[in-house]
Amino acid sequence: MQLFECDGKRLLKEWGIAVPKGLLLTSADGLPDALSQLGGKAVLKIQVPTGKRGKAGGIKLISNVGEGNDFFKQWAGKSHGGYEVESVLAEEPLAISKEFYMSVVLNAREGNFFFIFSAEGGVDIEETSRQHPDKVLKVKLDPAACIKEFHFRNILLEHGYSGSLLLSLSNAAANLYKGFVAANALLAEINPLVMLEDGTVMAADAKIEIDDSAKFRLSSKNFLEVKADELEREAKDIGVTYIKLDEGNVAIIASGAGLSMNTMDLIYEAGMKPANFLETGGGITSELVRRSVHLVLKNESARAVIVNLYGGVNSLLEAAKGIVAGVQELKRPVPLVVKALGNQQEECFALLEEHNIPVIKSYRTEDAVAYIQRQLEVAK
Amino acid sequence: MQLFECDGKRLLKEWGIAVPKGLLLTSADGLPDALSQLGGKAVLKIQVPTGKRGKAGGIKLISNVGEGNDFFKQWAGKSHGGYEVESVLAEEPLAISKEFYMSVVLNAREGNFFFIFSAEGGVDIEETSRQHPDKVLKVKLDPAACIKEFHFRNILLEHGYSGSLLLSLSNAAANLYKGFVAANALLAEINPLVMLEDGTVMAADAKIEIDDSAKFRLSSKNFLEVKADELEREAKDIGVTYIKLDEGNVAIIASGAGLSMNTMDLIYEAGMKPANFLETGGGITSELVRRSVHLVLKNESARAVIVNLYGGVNSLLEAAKGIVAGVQELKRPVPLVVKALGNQQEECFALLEEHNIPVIKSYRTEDAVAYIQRQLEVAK
Amino acid sequence: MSILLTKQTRAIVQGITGRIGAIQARWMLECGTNIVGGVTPGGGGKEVHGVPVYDSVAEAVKKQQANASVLFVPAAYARDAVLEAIDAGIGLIVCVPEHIPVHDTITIRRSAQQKGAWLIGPNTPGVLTPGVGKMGIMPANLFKPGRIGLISRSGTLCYEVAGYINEGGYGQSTVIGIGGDMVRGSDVQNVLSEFDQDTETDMVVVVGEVGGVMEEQVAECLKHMHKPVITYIAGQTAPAGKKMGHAGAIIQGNEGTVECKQNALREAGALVATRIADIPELIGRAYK
Amino acid sequence: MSILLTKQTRAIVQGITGRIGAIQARWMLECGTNIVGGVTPGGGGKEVHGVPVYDSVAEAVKKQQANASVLFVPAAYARDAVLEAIDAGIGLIVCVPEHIPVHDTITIRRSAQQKGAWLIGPNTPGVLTPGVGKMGIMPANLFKPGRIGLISRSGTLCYEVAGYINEGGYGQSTVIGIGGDMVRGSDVQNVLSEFDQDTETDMVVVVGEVGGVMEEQVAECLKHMHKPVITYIAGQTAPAGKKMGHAGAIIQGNEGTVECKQNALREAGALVATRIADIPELIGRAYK
Repeated sequence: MQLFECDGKRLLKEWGIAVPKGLLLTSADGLPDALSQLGGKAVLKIQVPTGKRGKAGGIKLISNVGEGNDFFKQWAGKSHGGYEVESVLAEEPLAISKEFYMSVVLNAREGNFFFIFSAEGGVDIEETSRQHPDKVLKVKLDPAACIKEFHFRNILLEHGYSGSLLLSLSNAAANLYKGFVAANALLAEINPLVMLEDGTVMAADAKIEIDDSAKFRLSSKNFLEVKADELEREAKDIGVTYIKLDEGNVAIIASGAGLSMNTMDLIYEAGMKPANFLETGGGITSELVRRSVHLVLKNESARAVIVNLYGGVNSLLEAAKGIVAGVQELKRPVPLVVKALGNQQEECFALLEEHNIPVIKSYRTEDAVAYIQRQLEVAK
Repeated sequence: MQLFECDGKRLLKEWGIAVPKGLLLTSADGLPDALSQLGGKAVLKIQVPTGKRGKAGGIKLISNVGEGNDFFKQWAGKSHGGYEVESVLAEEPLAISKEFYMSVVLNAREGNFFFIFSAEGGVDIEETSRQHPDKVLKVKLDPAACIKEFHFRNILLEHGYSGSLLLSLSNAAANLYKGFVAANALLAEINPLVMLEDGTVMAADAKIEIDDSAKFRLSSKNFLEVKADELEREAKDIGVTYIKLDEGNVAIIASGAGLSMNTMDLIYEAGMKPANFLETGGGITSELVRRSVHLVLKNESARAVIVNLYGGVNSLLEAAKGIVAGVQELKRPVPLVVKALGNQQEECFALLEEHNIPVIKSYRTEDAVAYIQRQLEVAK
Repeated sequence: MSILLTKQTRAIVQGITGRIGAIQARWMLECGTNIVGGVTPGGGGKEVHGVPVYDSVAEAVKKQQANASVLFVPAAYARDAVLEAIDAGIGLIVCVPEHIPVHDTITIRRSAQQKGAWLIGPNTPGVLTPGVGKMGIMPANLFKPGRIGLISRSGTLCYEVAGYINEGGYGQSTVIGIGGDMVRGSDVQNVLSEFDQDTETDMVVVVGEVGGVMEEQVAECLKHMHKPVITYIAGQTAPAGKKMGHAGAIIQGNEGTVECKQNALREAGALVATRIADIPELIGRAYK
Repeated sequence: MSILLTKQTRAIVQGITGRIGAIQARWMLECGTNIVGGVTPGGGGKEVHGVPVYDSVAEAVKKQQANASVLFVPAAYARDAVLEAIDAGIGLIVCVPEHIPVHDTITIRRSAQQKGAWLIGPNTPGVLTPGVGKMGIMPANLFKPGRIGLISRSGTLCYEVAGYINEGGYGQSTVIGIGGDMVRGSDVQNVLSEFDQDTETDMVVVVGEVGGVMEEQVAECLKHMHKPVITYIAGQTAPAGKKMGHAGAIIQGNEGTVECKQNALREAGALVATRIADIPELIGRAYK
């Protein structure tokens, strides 16, 4: 889960890293108060969990309410990067004398962390890293080590920093690392980390990604979330992973991410297009499957369904019951084929056949795809 | 700092260990409300940071306000173990089916911790440990290890526990250990830890000692403190360690604990008695010494003063200035001798001699003691 | 011989008294797995399908000389359960649960490395050696004894691949679900190296996915392998930026695409199957 | 030769730009100590009494081959400063500050043990080798070169004892303030063992106090000592239950009394001085 800038900055502040004074606004009504609290001028920043807001005009310095109203009007009902703009962060303008880049990020390959720092902030760090690898400091941090501020001081010393700037940077780094670990973050990036004209070091932006699986540890925090659309909300309610794909005609219900992707690949290969992708996860119940059948057909473009299951943790009989119930309730009958192997597969086959639902009794997803292809051709 | 039972239980609760429902009362006025909140009956316990309250009648089960009033009357203005009784904890009575002893304590000898557990609770654990060492489980915990609940489960399993009681005990142990470390405690003792008739495991008492040097980490907690007497408050204000001794006639001002004790030993050896013991600590200023001279003479029995200093961190000239100022202001002149060696000792000697204050210019504390002894004999 | 799960394995089930733990214990027993005990704190003294339950892993090790453990515990408790197994000296730990926080995985991975234990998972269907047994949730009836090592990020996809391998007249020496998360307990290189040294394995099939770096790691270690490696990677048509069911299956920028991975593998000398159905033919070619 | 602080010592001062650190650095320099640098984070590039200041201990080690450090930092920062010195490979760390939380002392003690560093203190007057130098706050003029090792819990008391030793015509090889807190960075047994192996030390005087277990530890290790050990313990008349200035000096129940300690030491074969003034005579007796 990618946090919104305002929430990321709230975390940074808790971790002991300075952030600009700011207020979150959901409408232009708050502008007069914000301007007076921030000293007459403010930087307005649209709040969406993605980047490149500056280029899109989503960040603007205003010096009066009128300019602020214009900004709100400009963004009313608009989206950026696929996210609807619902709030705006108003911040004190900063007298910046230097920009840096600083982040702590998961190194999935080795199961440890990277501390990344660059004297060039506000830029695309991956780009800088490719073009000028010498300008980007990237140090591995051992998760089993007890990492203290002096470790960061030594790292930054070797990188040429000294004096009070060294202290401010190593303090920010130590706090960022400590917070990153405590919050179970996948990424904690400050880009840019700025030095103001008075020497203060401050986070001018915050990009923090929290591990969804660790949310239970942060339940007390109240983070802004992207409004889910109706189908995503329903999928969450059922307890499945649902991904909408572009304008396809075949809906996929599959157990396991790999098998789902393989099914998708085979549908494309057969010249069809998947409409969506519903992964059941490990805990199949008949109710979960019944609701899944309905959910995948809510995509209007879907004309057929492939159900592709293996019964490992799952009982296939439960799945069959759910399929039967789902199909019986369909208002818009479409071709549906089931491929299922594993626990209680014979009972599953029997029940489906009893209700005239076609079953592929092999491990060949291709056969299920071919069956659907024939059905769709017949239907033309 | 030894916490009062009510504060100890507050900590235990924060750490995830169940404690009885309770209210702190400072007068009998709160009794009706307490009795109604606690279900009609209550156990009243005087709050003093020491033990053996039961034998002294400081713990009583009451079933009505009258009995409670009697308890408050009985303890009004009284002390227990040298501490004035200023508050009473009213707790729900417990239906206890079994009592245990559990603690985590600093093992100063090896610089690690002991987890101590016994199936016999509510008793003097040191006594049990001496008489029946087999009944007391004492396990060392390595401060560098990451100790988890399963470690305590394994310890208690080997000690013969199983089932849900094993779970409750190991959970309490893990929480106690975690809390002990987080609070920088020297001792965290639950005696007794009780199992109620419904199987719940709960702390019926709490004896927690916090490291005074680590108080800055717990500044947000608001712990009850023993009311310091006037001289102790003044010593704290000056920034020195002051210990009143029994009815002696010689006051001691010395730098360093060992030297202070040695001075005390030599005064006894010479047939005199020390009145008190003021240890200046490392940061001597003239003002600190001036006030110290006044403070030690506030003990009415004090008839003479020995000032015994070494100038390591301290400047002896500063000390001399303070002594001179202190002596000049004395309303009740008494014999005073200074023994001082170290930094700026010559300047110190010169200043004192200028003001006719006797100085022993050697390392022999005995000489200073002998000087005072002669002065006191002359004065008789 | 086979790898990790062998005839010497004495396995326990952590979380055996839970609903899923109990069912899976039965299925593991039914296919012959040598389950010597179960562990549920507070459940000591019980029996599940005739298997004795202990209060701690250390107790099961002491009383049953257990040397392997498979976990069915809620994600929030998995870290401490794995640490308990590592602490008790268990040499093979199969961590089935999904949705374990990545930071927890990092902790247990590091701890296993320090103690020299094999940690398989998290988010794994487990480890299965046809004819010997299984630790995890793989349906045993989908596999056949044979001389092909099989490593997969995805559980269900590996079942599908096993079907094709069986159809081709081959079977599996050991099947390893290496885990679907971003960070895994064991590196694929080490598992490949075990297969390379195993006298009952002739070659290895690796089933990958979009996202992550496992396939790149396979490519990097191929120069040390003596046996052929055949790969298949799912998700050729996966859109960028979307998490495809597995936490590890996400394409970021140009990284993690199937094409990238296939190129790296081809260059390193792997036999690359673009369709699962091609795998048996590649096995045949490797045998020539 | 002497112990810990020798002619090979290249010392740095952590906290050298502070008020006390700067004064003490001067006094250490004045008595000949080989101070090669100071460390104050953010103070790199400065000079204090001609001594170069660095931003970190690692930098001082790199640029000055420092191998010892004496700390004058506030108690709340002492733990991390000691950990920094240990991490940088410093072999002798003298931690002067008092009022360091005991849990912090436990942490740094454990870390020093793991890395094989000597940690002296906390709450110590330091280490002094007459004629070579001092790391800490002991007034150098109170000591004389000689062949008596001196270990003391109390700073000022050890100065007094040194006076009597000097008066007796003897002097000190090295003087160690082992620390006045409940928990110490180094065990007295290890310091005694160093003196036992030191060719320039003939015997050791140990100055103890009421409370704690240091004196009992001395008694326990005497059987391994080849050289005579003379002891004096302050606080014979200390009342029970009161903390006598030092955090470690408190008598609990019957434990920690001077009598207990003296008995244990006598039984173990130590020469026990009941008065400081008796120490020179006991030294003379030990030489016979």
